[in-house]
Order: sequence, then structure tokens, then C-alpha cells
Amino acid sequence: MKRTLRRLLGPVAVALVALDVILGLFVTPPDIEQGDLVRLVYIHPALAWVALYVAFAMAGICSLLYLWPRTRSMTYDRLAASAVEIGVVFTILTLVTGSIWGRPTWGVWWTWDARLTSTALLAVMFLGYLALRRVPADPHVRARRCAVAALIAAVDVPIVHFSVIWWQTLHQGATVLNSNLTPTIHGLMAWTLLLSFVAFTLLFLWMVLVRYEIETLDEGEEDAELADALEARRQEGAPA
Amino acid sequence: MAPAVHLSNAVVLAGRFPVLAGVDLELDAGQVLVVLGHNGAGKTSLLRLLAGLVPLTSGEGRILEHRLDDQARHVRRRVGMLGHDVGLYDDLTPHENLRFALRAARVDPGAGPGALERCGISGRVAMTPLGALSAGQRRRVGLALLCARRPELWLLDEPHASLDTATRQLVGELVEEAALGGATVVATSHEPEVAVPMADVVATMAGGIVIETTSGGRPRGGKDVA
Amino acid sequence: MAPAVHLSNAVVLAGRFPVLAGVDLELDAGQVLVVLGHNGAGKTSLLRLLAGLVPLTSGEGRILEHRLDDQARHVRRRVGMLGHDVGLYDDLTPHENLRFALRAARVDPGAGPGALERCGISGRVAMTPLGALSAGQRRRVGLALLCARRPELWLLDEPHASLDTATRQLVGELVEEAALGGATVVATSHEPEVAVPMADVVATMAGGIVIETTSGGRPRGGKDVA
Amino acid sequence: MWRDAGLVAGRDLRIELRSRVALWQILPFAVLVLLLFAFALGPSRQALRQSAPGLFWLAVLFSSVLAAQRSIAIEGTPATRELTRLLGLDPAGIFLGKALALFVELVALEIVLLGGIVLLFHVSIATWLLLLATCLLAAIGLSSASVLYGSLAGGARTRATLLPVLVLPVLAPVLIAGTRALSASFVGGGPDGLRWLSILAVFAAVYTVLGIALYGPLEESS
Amino acid sequence: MWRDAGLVAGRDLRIELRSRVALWQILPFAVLVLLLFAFALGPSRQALRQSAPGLFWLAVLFSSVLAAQRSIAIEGTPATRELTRLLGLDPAGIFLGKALALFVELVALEIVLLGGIVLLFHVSIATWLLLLATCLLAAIGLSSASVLYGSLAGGARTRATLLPVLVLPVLAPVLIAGTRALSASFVGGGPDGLRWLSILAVFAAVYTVLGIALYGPLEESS
Ligand code: HEM
Ligand SMILES: Nc1ncnc2c1ncn2[C@@H]1O[C@H](COP(=O)(O)OP(=O)(O)OP(=O)(O)O)[C@@H](O)[C@H]1O
Ligand SMILES: Nc1ncnc2c1ncn2[C@@H]1O[C@H](COP(=O)(O)OP(=O)(O)OP(=O)(O)O)[C@@H](O)[C@H]1O
Ligand SMILES: [Mg+2]
Ligand SMILES: [Mg+2]
Repeated sequence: MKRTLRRLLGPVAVALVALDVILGLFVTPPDIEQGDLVRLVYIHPALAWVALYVAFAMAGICSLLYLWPRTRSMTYDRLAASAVEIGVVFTILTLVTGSIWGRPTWGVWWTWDARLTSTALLAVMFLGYLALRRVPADPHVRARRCAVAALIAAVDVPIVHFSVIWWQTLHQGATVLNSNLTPTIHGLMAWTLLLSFVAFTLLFLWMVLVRYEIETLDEGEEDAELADALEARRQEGAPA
Repeated sequence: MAPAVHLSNAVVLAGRFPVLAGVDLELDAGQVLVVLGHNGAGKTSLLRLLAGLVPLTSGEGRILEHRLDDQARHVRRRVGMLGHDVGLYDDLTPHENLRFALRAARVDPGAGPGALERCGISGRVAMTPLGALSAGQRRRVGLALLCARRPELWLLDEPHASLDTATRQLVGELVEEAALGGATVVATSHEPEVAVPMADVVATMAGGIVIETTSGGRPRGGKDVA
Repeated sequence: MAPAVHLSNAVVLAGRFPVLAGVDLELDAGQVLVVLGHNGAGKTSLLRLLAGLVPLTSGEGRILEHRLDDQARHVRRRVGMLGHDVGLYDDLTPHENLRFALRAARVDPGAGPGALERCGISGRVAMTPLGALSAGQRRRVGLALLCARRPELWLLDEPHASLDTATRQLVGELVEEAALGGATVVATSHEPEVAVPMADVVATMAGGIVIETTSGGRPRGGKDVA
Repeated sequence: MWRDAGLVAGRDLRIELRSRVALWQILPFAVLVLLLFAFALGPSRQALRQSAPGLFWLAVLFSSVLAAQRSIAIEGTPATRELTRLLGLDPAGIFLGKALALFVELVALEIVLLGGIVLLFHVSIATWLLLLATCLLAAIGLSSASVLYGSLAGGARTRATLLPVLVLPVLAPVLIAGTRALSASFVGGGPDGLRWLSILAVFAAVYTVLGIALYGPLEESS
Repeated sequence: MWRDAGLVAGRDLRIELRSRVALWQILPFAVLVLLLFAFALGPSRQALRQSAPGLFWLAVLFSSVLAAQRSIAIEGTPATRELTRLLGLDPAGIFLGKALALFVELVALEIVLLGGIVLLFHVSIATWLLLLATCLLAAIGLSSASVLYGSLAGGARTRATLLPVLVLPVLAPVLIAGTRALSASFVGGGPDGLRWLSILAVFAAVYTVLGIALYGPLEESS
């Protein structure tokens, strides 16, 4: 059951993303002001949504489940790690697509808009988590450290969010937010937009599961390895 | 009465390497165990497991009525360990170190100076920051902490190393005293001549398991109490 | 021939404390000196002085023809020391450590694997970063470095500590080999039973000075070479 | 818990008093950072005055990372950390004690740095109360978060470099809110300042609670 | 000397490759510092663009202190330092080797940071040659001075806190000259830039020569 679901998830996610791209690139009309650039709207917001909300929430919840003694299991540790790893990819893609979009619309690659700034900050937090994960340690030790780190970071997200929003609005810079897009959206565009959110969320989940499976595969091999390792270790004592 | 230390098929991993590969062990309160074995046999790892400092990967472990897998914190409170490195604060003097450690362990800090004196740390040396002391003096301070704290399970990693002849004898005395007082002692050693006479049980480790258990040279007086 | 080691009234300060309070010592090339003494007597400090690692406050010192006060650098190049802590890199494996150290000392790094093998570091252990090894394995690597480097003055601080029975014998063999090869050896010890038999001269220290010098148990064969 | 907190804070402060690291190394560093900012931003007095609050908090942030590193270093080697675990101190107590010691140092640091920017950057203070509240709340938040992260990074051999990456992004809200609140206390903007103050208060509360709750599981493992 | 330098640089870079500290800890830190500056100075685009060169060098400076700490940490414990002394490596070689390894890391860092300020602070580069020369000369100076001071601080138990205080004041000239030269390379002011470049060159030369000459006596004593 779980297996078939996972098997299905991959093709479905990929197909939906493909459909989204086709609709976005060829079917929907170009924007009056932005021309073909508007097609980024079918990628970028969905990427951002996945990176910031889905990935962070998943990492936070899995970490919490890990820390809770009753539900503690390495599964959650691995899931959290996979979520962050894939989340970093999505965050970077958000920054890249955003910058590509920003260059023609705002005339600059980057502006100190609240959303952009908090995205960048959260990206660095993700990187910190990965740096911590690379520190050599016992798997359980690492799992606990990383779970705590993810939880602290997750708690910080709303605080960062509000402080950055206030920070920006108090000192209004020359930002053109995307309000000029809203009126131009017509039916098909709205559906494509909605589709993009669903498609990228599914894609994310699928990638996380694949990443998770690779790690568990390692782990499964480890079980077999462990038996060998135990045997080899016991032999060390035998007089040479 | 349940045994003070019970391990069955205990496996401990460091990274992916099994430092303990299935250890079985059983000790009663008041017994002294000496662990022998080649370098890398897993003696230090065994002590660290008994102290609740490393998680048990598989197998079973009970120390002083607490399970090692989920009650390690309770185990740690009742255990005293003298490792290869004593782990006290280099910036504090032996006196201050003992004072802090004893208060942290909720023991009367008044026992500190006496214990230091007994382990040969007095006068100038007791007032010098630990970082400046010689290797043997540091180990003496570690020993003094155990002696003042009187834990229920003593874990001694090569207790004789670096100590001079006079203090070596003291180790034997302290161990005997602890055992008579009902505490369990586990000590590793590379010097069977000095270590075996103080043991009830001698375990030989190799390759992460206990390969042989024999009885040690401790006079029967010890056994009776247990 | 000038003596390999000559100290007269050597005083060394650590902070304001005289760790050595006027040591006189004289050793010929090819001799083995074992230093005994209580904890804090100044044995480690003596070795560090002989290695040229701490400055001489007063008195005179000549090691292998170099003055300790202004030619310490030349002394250091020709000296090998195994301290309480081996001082190799935790991130590198024994192989890499020896390779680096031997190349730094301008010795053929090809001697490394053989020396490691001889000291019982082979296979998996030789490929594990030093930081993960057991106390005794680390000391073995330190010993292997000396064995591959063959310095002219060997300084061994409690060479038997932490080593298992098999490797303990090796220490004796290596010392004998070094002395026969014309090197001078100074070793401290708290185990006269094992240390004195390998010595030509036994010095007992206390309170920062040498209080007694007697002859050790090394068979005359050693003396002849010197 | 409070007893253990007192014990640990006492130990940390005693070691600090003996080694004088905060006095001779961290304080000069903080002042130095201010000077470097002045160099980097050029000699324009107007520009400096405007950016003074931000630079103040940046200097506090960098110095507090340093102070946190010192606070980890006091724990010494892995062996020392293990001994502490074996002594059975209450983890919440350890956390509070270390945070308290760090708090004391940070407050001292803030006082000196405030003197520094008043002198170097020619600012004057309008609302003392706001200033005081800002500094205290920020110090609580900074010390709690730093100690918590210090324990995360402390087990690693590379902690000197790991700690800054971990802790600085999390401290960013303190920087933003502190800067705005301080600006308000310079120009005298009460209500605006209060809003920022509330962020600082939330931050301090959240991290103190998290620290008390999470320090146990953390020390368990490392 | 060159042989020993190669040996030491090889060791440092090999340990770096194994631990990836520079990649995962120091680089993110550098980028983070840029973000923090933006918070401190407020989101005004104009103000940020003007101070971009200064902020760039500040970020480089702080990150290079971190890199220097890592470079000391590689030397490990006091026992490791003693062993190195006993091996009889040429001190000038050790100095050059460590400086070389640090130089490689700093150049990588500068490249990333340059990308960062171009993107984040909207500057554009007028004189590429000047920029290149500035970055290389500054990296030489920074790495030489850091290694030299690292050896001063390295023996101390409190080096994590001591090093920044020691080395930052010394690096101040790099900050000032680097900032000016960078400004010049942004607006295209050739002759002015050259003057500052010469300061950087002098700094680099002085500290490299000093390092080669003094590293021996320094290690001797520590
Ligand atoms: C590096 C630059 C950028 C970053 C980091 C960024 C980041 C984000 C984030 C975090 C969201 C929020 C997603 C959500 O709330 O669901 C978002 C949404 C969005 N972004 Fe961007 N963005 C960038 C540039 C741009 C540009 C240049 C445009 C177009 C002019 C743009 C248009 C949008 C739109 C239309 C949405 C979704 C609608 C909405 O939620 O308001 N973004 N972006
Ligand atoms: N992370 C690791 N990777 C590989 N091997 C490891 C790791 N950690 C420990 N080991 C190995 O596990 C063993 C540890 O043994 P332990 O320290 O318990 O030995 P010991 O019996 O105390 O030895 P000694 O007498 O030398 O103190 C050593 O062989 C060591 O090489
Ligand atoms: N900075 C200092 N201040 C005060 N006393 C010091 C200082 N440094 C060292 N000492 C003292 O000097 C002596 C150092 O002796 P050393 O380390 O040489 O002893 P050792 O003979 O090697 O002892 P062990 O057998 O314990 O290894 C110790 O008594 C120590 O307390
Ligand atoms: Mg051991
Ligand atoms: Mg000694």
C-alpha cells in the first residue's frame, strides 16, 4: 500500500510538473506588461511556497516527533534531514527564479524586500543545519542535535518573519511588489497557478521520499554490514 | 537481590564500528571486577557504557536497577568514573574543583580537603590550578573526587597509570574500602600483577567481547559482604 | 668524546615555580637512563628540558654538542619524544600522520608502514583517524614514529603506560635496539620492575632535583658500545 | 534547578574572574569592531550617526558570539563535559546558570559599547527607559540563544567555526529589533520603540523557555 | 624552505578537504555577515550601495579571522605544536605553507563575497584589473598577518577569543586601503586606486617578510 503510493507519487508529480510547464509555456497568454516573463509565475511562487512552508514545517514537525520520547525513531530524523536537504534546493531555486524575474521587473537582481530578505535568512539557517549535520558524531547524538537545531530554527521563523516585515515597511524602499499581476490573471492562468502549487508540493514530497529511501537503503545495508562488522570485530581478538 | 551490573549481548557502535560486539556481564554489589585485554579490546568502551555515557545499540543493560537504554540519566548520577583524562577544570585549583564537583553531586563539600589530603594533594599543590599539575597529580585529584563522592559504582580506567609507588597502593586500599562499603568496582588494567589481587572477578576482553572470566585474588572477606 | 647529555645545576621555571631546581646529569651516547620519582618530582619537566622545549633559566646544558640556551633548535631536530600525549593529528590516520611527520623530519617516509606494523598498528586501525583510536593504540603510533625516525636522543615519558603486555615487551626491545645503535635513551617510569632492567643508569628525582643515581640492570653488552 | 543554576553561574564567573578573558579580550574586541565600522563607512559624521544603532548591535552580536565561545571553552575538553554529566546536575539548571553568567558579561559589554557609540558616533540619548529595557531584553535573548547553540556546537571539534554560522542567523531578529528600538530611544520615538521591544521580549522568552526544555535532551547526547 | 612549505600547505589543505569546514561553515558565515550588515544599515538601497566596499572588506576580515582560527585549530593541541617543533620543520616553511593554504581559502571567499555584493548591493565593476589586484594583494596580506598572529595566539588556551583582538587592529590598514581601492574599481578611478593598491602591496610584502623572519623565534617561545 505504502509502496504503491510511493511508486505512484513519482510519475504523478513529474507528470503534473510537465503539464504545468506546458500550460505555462504554451497555453496561457503572455502578460500585457511583462510579456513572456510572467510565465515565471507558474514556477516561482510554488517553489517559494514549498521551500518556506512545506519544507520548514516538515522539518519542524519531524524534529518534534523525534524529540518526543514516545515517538522517537530514526525515521523522523532521516525525514527531517531529507526535508531540509530538498528544502535547500527549493530555496535556492526560489532565490534564483526570483532574481531572474527581478532583473527585468525591478531592474535589479536583488532588493531588500521583506520576503526576499527573510527567504535569504532562512536559507542560511538551512545551511547551518546541514553544516551541523556534517559534523562527525554518533548517529543518535547527531539526530538529537539536529532535531533541536531544526526546532529552534523553526521557532525563529515567525519572529524573523515579523521583524523583517516591520523592518522593511518602516523604512519603505523602492520596491515594486507584484500587485500589478493580480488584475491580469484570467481563468486558465489561475488554474495553472493552482496546478503549479499542487505539482511542486507533490514533487517535493516525492524527492524527500526518494532521498529518505536512499538513506534507509544505506541503513539497510548497514544492518547487513553490522553483522559482518560484529564478526570482524570479534575476530580482532583472535591471536594472529 | 538483582545484580548491580547486568549486560547481555551488549553492542555499542562508534560511527559504524562496533566497539563492543556483544558483551555479557553480571556483577553483584560489593564485587570488584578487573578487566584485562589488548589495546583496542574495548575496555574503555565498556566502562563508558556502564557509565551511561554512550547509547546501547542492541542488547540489554541494567545498572543499579536502571535500564541503560532509557534511564541512562539515573545511572550516571550514581556512577563515578576515572577516565584516561580526569575531566576537571584546568583553571580551577584542586580544592575548587572538588568543591564544585561535590556540590554538583549533592555531596557535602566538606569531604573534599580530607580526600585530597589522603590522595597526597595538599599544601601548595592543592592551591595550584589543575592545568599546571603533573600527570600523576591530576589523576590523584580525580581519585580524590571518587573517594570523597563515594558513588555506588566505581569505574576506573587504568587507575594505576601515572601514579607513583605510594599512591598505587592507595588505589588498592580505596577499591577494597569501596567494595566493603557495598559499592561495585570495575577497573581496567594492563598490569595484572597489581590489579588481579584486588579483584573478585577477572574478565579478559578481546575484539569487543569478553572472552574469558576467571576469579581474582581478592580474599574471601570481600565476597561475604556481597 | 663529549657526553651526549650534560646538565649542571639546571634550573627551569614554569611561571614562578621552579619545576627543576638544579639538576646535574651526564650521559654518554648509547646509554639508557631511567628516571624514577614521586608524582610532581620533575620527570616530565626534565624530559622537556632535554628536548629543548622549555628554556633553561640558569645552569648549563649541552645536548649532543649543542648548548641548550642558544641552540635549542638544533637540539630539537635530533631528539624524539613520546610524551603523556602523543601530539599527532586527530584528523589524519596513523599512516598519514607518520607520512607527514617523517617527511617533515627528512626521513624516508617508506619506513612508516613497517614501523606501524611492528608496533601492532595494521589493517583497519592504520586507516582510522587517530582521534578514534584507543589510548594504547595512540601511544603505539607515537612509538612507531620514534621507531621509524630513529632520533639520536630518545625521550620516553612513561613509555609502558597504556600499552598491553605484548607491546610492553616491544618497548624494551626498541630501547635496547636504539641504544645498541648508538642513541641515548632517557625514560621515566613508575614501574621499576619493568624499567630498571633496561637501564644502564637509574636516577631518582624528588623536588626538582636528582637525589640518587644508581646503576641499572642492563647487561654489560650495552656499555661496551658506548 | 535554581541551586544548580547558581552553582554553574558561580563557576563560570569565577573562572572568568580568574582568567579575565572577557575583560582583556572580548571588551577590546567589541570596541575594535566599532572602530573598524567607522573605518569601513568612511569619515562622514552624518552617515555614522545614522547607522550608529545598527553598528552598536552588530558589535554586540559579534562580541556575544565570542563570549559564547568562551562560555563553551570553559566547559573544557569532552572529558570535562562528560564529568559534568556524571555529576548529575539538573540540565535546566546548567542552562540557566550558563545563561546567567553570559548575561552578566553581555550587560557589561553593552554598557561599554554604549559609551563607545556616544563618544565615537556623536549620538545622544532621548529615552533612557527604552534604552535600558532594550539592552536588558536583548541581553537575555542573546545569552539564552547563545548558550543553547553553544551546547549544540560544543561537542564538535570544529566549534570555533561552527558556532557563528549556527547562531548568527537565529540572532538576526535581535539585531533588527534592537537597532530599531535603539534608534527610537535616540530620537525619542516611544510607541514605535515599544513595538520593537515586544519582539525582543518574545525572543527572550521563547529562547529561555526552549533552553530550559531542550538543554536536557541535548546534553544527554553530546 | 619551499619543500617544507609545500608539505605544510598540503597537510592543511588535506585536513580542510576532509572536514570541509571552510565550505560549510566559513563561507555561509561570510554571506551571513553581508545580510546582517543590511539589517544594521536598513534597507535603503542608496546607503547600502555607498557602503558596499567597506562592508565587503569587513565581511572578508571577519571571515578571515574565522579561517585563521580554523588554521590554528588544525595544529591541534599544545602537544601537537610541540611535536611539530621537534620534527625540525623550517619555521619559514611552516609559515609559508600555512599562509599559502589560508590564501587559497581567502581567495575563494573573496570571489563568493564579491558575487554577493554585486547581487545584493547593486554595485557594478568598472576596472576589473584593479579589482583583481586588490583582492589578491589583500588576500596575501591577510593570510600572512593572520598566520603570524595565529602563532602568537595559538599557544594560549583562550585563543578563540584572543586571536580576534590581536589580529583585527593589525588588519585595519587592509580594511581602509581595500575599501578605497574597491570603491575606485567600482567607479573606475584608476590613479586613486593605484595609490591604495600600493598600500596593500606594501602591507602584503611587509607581513610576508616579517612572517618568514619572525615565525621561527615566535614558535621557539610558545
Ligand atoms: C530573489 C528574489 C525573490 C525571492 C527570494 C522571492 C521569494 C518569494 C517568496 C518567499 C514568496 C512567498 C510564497 C508564498 O507566500 O506562498 C514569493 C511569492 C511570489 N513572488 Fe517572489 N521572490 C523573489 C522575486 C520575485 C519577483 C521578481 C517577482 C515578480 C515580479 C515575484 C513574484 C512573486 C509572486 C507573484 C508570488 C506569489 C504571489 C504571492 O504570494 O503574493 N517574486 N516569492
Ligand atoms: N569511530 C571509530 N571508527 C573506527 N574504529 C573505532 C572508532 N571508535 C573506536 N574505534 C576502535 O574501537 C576500539 C576502541 O577500544 P577502546 O578504547 O575501548 O579500547 P581499550 O580496550 O580501552 O584500549 P586501550 O587499552 O588502548 O585503552 C579501538 O580499536 C578503536 O580503534
Ligand atoms: N605554573 C606552575 N605553577 C606551580 N607549579 C607548577 C607549575 N607548573 C608545574 N608545576 C609543578 O611542577 C611539578 C611538575 O612536575 P612534572 O610534570 O615534571 O612531574 P612528573 O615528575 O612528570 O610527575 P608525574 O609522575 O606525575 O608525571 C608539579 O609538582 C607541578 O605541580
Ligand atoms: Mg582504554
Ligand atoms: Mg610526568
